[in-house]
Amino acid sequence: MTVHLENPDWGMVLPQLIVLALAIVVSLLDAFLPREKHFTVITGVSLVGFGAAIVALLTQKGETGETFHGLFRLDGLSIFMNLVILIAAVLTVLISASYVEYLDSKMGTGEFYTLVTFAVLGAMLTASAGDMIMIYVGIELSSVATYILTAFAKRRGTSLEGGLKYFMLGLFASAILLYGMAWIYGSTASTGLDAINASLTATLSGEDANAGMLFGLLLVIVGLGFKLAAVPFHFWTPDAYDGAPTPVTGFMSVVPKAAAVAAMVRMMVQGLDALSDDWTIVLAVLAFVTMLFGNVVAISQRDVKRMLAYSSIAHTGYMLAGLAAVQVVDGVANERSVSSVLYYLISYAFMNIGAFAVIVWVQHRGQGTGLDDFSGLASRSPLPALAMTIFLVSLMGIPPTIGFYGKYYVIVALLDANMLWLAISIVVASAISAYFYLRVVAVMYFQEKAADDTDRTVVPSTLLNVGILVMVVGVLALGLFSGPIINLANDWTNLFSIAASAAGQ
Amino acid sequence: MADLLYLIPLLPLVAFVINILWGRSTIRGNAHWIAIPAAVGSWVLSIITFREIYTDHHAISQRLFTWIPAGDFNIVVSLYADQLTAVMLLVVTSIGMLVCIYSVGYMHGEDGYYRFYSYIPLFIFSMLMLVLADNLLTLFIFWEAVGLCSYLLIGYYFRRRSAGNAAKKAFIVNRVGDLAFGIGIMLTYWTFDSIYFHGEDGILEKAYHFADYGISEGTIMAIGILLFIGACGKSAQFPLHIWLPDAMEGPTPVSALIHAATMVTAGIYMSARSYTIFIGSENAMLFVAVIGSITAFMAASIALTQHDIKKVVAYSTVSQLGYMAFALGTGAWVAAIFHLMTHAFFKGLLFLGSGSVIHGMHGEQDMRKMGGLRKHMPITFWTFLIGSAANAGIFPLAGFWSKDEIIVGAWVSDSHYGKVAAIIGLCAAFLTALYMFRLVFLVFFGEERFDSHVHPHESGPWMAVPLVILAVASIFVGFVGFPPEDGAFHEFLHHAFEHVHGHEVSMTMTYTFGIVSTVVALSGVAVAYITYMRKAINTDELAERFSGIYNFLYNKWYVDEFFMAAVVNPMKDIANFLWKVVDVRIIDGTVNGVGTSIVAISARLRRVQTGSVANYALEIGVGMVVLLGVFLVAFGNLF
Amino acid sequence: MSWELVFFAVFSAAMLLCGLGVVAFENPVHSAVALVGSFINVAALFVMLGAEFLGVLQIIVYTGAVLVLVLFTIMLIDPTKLPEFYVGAPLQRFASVVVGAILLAEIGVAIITRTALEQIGPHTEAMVQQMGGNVQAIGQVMLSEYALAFEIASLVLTVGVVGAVVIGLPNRMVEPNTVTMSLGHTRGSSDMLAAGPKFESPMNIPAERYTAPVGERTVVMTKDPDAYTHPGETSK
Amino acid sequence: MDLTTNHFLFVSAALFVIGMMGVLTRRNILIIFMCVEMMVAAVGITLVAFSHETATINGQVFFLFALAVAAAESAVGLAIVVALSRQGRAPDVEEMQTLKN
Repeated sequence: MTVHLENPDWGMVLPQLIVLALAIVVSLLDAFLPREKHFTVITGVSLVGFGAAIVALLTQKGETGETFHGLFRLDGLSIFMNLVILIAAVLTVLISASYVEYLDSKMGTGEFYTLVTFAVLGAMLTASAGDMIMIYVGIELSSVATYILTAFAKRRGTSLEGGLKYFMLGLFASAILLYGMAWIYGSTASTGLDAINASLTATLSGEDANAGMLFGLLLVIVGLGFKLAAVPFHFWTPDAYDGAPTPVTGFMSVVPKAAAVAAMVRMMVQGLDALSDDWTIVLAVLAFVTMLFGNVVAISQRDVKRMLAYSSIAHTGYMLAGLAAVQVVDGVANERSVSSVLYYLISYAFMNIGAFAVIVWVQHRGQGTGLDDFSGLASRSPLPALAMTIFLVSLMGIPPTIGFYGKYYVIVALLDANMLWLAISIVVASAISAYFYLRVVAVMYFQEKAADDTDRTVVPSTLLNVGILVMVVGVLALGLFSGPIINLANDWTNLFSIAASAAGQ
Repeated sequence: MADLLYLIPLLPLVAFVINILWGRSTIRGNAHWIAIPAAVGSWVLSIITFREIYTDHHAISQRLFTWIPAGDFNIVVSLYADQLTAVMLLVVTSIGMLVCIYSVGYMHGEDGYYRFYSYIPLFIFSMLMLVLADNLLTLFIFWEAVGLCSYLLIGYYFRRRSAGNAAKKAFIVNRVGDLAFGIGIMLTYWTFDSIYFHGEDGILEKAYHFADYGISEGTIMAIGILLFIGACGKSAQFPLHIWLPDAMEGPTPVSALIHAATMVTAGIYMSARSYTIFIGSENAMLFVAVIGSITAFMAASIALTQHDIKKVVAYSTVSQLGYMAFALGTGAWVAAIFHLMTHAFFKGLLFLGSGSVIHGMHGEQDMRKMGGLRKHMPITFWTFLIGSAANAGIFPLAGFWSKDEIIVGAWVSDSHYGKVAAIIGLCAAFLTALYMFRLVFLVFFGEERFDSHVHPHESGPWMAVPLVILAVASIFVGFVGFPPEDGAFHEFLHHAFEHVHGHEVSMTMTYTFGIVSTVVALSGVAVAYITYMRKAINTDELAERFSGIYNFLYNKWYVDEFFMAAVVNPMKDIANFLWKVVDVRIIDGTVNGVGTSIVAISARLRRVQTGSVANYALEIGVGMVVLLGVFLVAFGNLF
Repeated sequence: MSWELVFFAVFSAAMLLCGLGVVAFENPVHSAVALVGSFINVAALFVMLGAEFLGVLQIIVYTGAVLVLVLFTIMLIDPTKLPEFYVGAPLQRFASVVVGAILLAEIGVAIITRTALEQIGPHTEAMVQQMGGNVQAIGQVMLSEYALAFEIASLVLTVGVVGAVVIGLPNRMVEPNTVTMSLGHTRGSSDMLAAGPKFESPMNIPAERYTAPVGERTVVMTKDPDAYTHPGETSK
Repeated sequence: MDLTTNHFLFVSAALFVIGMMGVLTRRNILIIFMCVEMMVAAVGITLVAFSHETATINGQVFFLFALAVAAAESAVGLAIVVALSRQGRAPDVEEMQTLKN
């Protein structure tokens, strides 16, 4: 018996290697650099590192392949997902630098960026996974780092509380996910996604799935649904989002969610597409419940941060709806479904991190996150108010912002899949969401703030301002130029070609 | 140059963004230093584009990006510049640039100076995009955008109630036209399966060979009429012209740019752009011609009786737009565009000139309180005189060439209506000369009728220079159309109308009509001279004797009143009914009910989030168990 | 009835009983000891299934390392502050039992109706013996096929260590002359709570704010007493 | 009666449910950690049983990774408990109810 040690194709993992190197460099800098240089150097290094990873990623565009014995895959899906994750990472660095340095009990910059980088790395690896074990380990890497980030402002009781809730329920959900994966393994005798698919296709050959497979499938949906914050597995979301330092909230609303979406696509579309008749319905039902619940409960929130937490639950619903539109027939999936989810993710990254960035901006002025803290913002500082308006309008899904295009593509995908009812419920849910998004806008523009509670510029926020500007431009421009992005997203279908070519050999 | 086409609209857009963002806080009084370079840059680029199209004889198109790439309906945003567009580009950027410069003097010290210099570049951008659009949808979007700019600028003095009302009126009347236009676009897409103008499968080709595609002539007619109703709204054709005179509430430079030279010609441009649709249906052509000639005559007759200097010029604009429309309707496509171009210059000049008068008179607009201004503002007087003569069609100024060509074109056209239209055109030409010179004589000659404390003064160089430039242009721009029917302009533009088969016009006919229209125009001037300089005819007495006609004209043919009685009041009654009964009782009740119940549900549902981790875990567990139970039973082969 | 079945019955009964003990014992130390018992039996089951390496690992990692850590932590905590036994609401307990029973039934259904895959893999017992035993077999697969996952698992451990340091250590980042700033994170968002904090802050500091130059790294404090949950660091 | 994989699966399910009930009912954060570890161990039995049944080693490797991840998570969890005790708060989930609704 010989051991098969192949030399992996390091070029494929270059972006991930860069991010890993960044994590190591940042933690070393944290240890050896004088404290007063942390802010500039570590922030700069992080930006450069993530930028380099994006560049490395873009050179891979259009390539496919797998390495590390099929554990790591390079295909359209992984490239797009990694791009979204890295963009979200850059935006997070932009909005969190001054917050971490000066606000909220003064957190350690180096540790913060180390954890952010590890969370990003975990999400990226999940997106590139070709094996259930990789998905599990990657998603846990991203989750563990995010648990800690949530509790990062540990001297504030609410931060620790949010982190603890997220952590404990996360452990619970991980166990469920693991149980589901165990059952899938038991039904197919394999952990590799392509092998699972091949085995399932061979076993089923037109028959209905047996209870064992369904059991594993449903438990995996529960476990990943938790990471995605799908109703009824969303309970950690409002509390953790509320308690976490605001830049972390922006971060965790995108990166771990992107990781979970990637895992969902990998597991469902790539691994279990033989069962797609079953899971499309499960996901459609979850999507329906999620979008309505999130939007309805968001109405009664008085705290903007918490309101956005519920709104992010609702957005999970839209993404799940896009995923539910996959109908894999004879190995050909509805191309637009996953593309629409991918596009939605990138739009969501810009508009949601943007909205949190404005909250961070308000906090930089010594204000809180309640609705009252936003009253009269437009007269005091019109530009942040305008930016917030743009982000909220985009979250609402009104043209010409990027959010509109996101919903538009999801709805088109649903119509292609003959799921009119879900498309209609997206429209209805968006209409409900206007209620609470517009309330923030109304408060900013039409309410006056009590005179004694004036703003104070207490800390410099140049990088934050740059970040908000970038996101405003992104929200306004990426929608109009959605063509190239959707083309890039359409590449996801080449994830099937790897298995096909492997089978052909 | 083909690669730089996008820069033409981009420059004003950038200027708009800069001014709207930082205008109030930092730029303030220097806003024009952002807008003017942008306008000049666009102008220079337009000239380069024009040159390239002129030398190469082919259109330039630049594909920007795919806007919505969803399935079969995918919209590519691309810019397209052919000969017609090139002419429009030149007109828009030239007038836009001059108005930007002029407004530095005119708008000096106004509140919201930056606002003015944000909206004007925004308008220029939208207008440029409108003429560069290669499909109906993009055109429609920017059609609405220019409407929006117009709305914003009419309501510029938003503290004045009448300005707000005028803005609303313009918006609503335009809506009526846009409704028809929108239906027309949908019908176009439905019929031709395309919204692009050009190319093998474009609207123009398909409409020209409509019979080959199994499209009935009735459909073509319907599309043509719908599109032209849209054009009526924007280009102020009877009976949708009523908003344009009211739009004079806006600042005068705005009137010059938007409500005389560019935006109002968008309807003419759009009709010319989709000319094969009109060629396909004689009835649609007849419709256009009738509407156009009615407008030309009616507006000219109304202009005779108005006292407000801007109203006279505004009705003159409506009248000239009517000329363009009946030129379109009688198949004189090139002549229509030719008149569009010359009109832009001399009407821009007239508006800016009257703006200069108003500025010099400290805001007075009533001609009865002017007089003898010739001595006080010589530059304004001379330039205004040139503009008036051009408008009246006096040889050899710009207006003469284009107007003469329209009348000849109408006379020789195939349609029977053409000869009628030509005669109406001649009558309107007489009236034009009459009211234009009435204006000149009342304002610049005779005794000084203004109050003693008003001291008219000549405007500064910011305003005077554009006037002089436009005056020079008004003198010479007509010569690009010389010799008539065969000038450089026609040579250039007929490429854009390749499916048009021109009529041979004999030299004799050209000379005949040239002489006739000169005589008509001069007689109009003469009558004006006799009446208003010599006072040989007492106008008040005349008005009293023919009080019926006078009142009819003075009240603008009662079009507004007609709309009031026939449309607005019944609509109000219906709306009241709908509001009080249907809306408040039924719809509001339902909507509010749904709204309150959602809020109530929300308040209940939020209590699920108890804050206790144990509860959360239990809820997740219940969710899991239910999910498992339902789907294992539903999909598993258990039973 | 084979001896195997007897062993299985004994081990699994012990395991489940100990597991129930973990849930039921009032004293956390007792629970921890019961967990040790449960895990030892889990390890025995692993050995029965031919996974000797995992059996050993289960004992070393869990009973050896993690549980000792847990016990340390339990000892660290002031025993007077140990929480009550069960969550307050009886409904919660009742519902939990019902949910557990239904879940067990569902898993049972899944187990009974599943289709078993018989011995399709390469690692039959004979094959494993030929490779030199279970440890060799796992080692080969883990370090060749799953090398990347192995590396990532090490990263997860690294993050765990970093996290433990970040959260567990006292606030080393705070200079003694710094004023803590909190940004008005509300405690929940219900209207009732917006009026004030739910539980008293250890130091009863009124809502107040100072500004100070940033260069000297003394920052601002604001309205939320929630920030002062850690006495001793908040005074100037 | 022979010993089959299903026996192990049943036992594993029972342990999983017991662990879950602990998570749902106990207040002490440390006990909840222990219960989660018990759930993971239950999944381990399932994995190893399937590994045995199908004669593939992947299940055992999978559990190895799950073990490593669980160890890392327990470190974080214990650190959170320590941080709580530093603030003078008990490791009690019922006290963590300031964030709600």
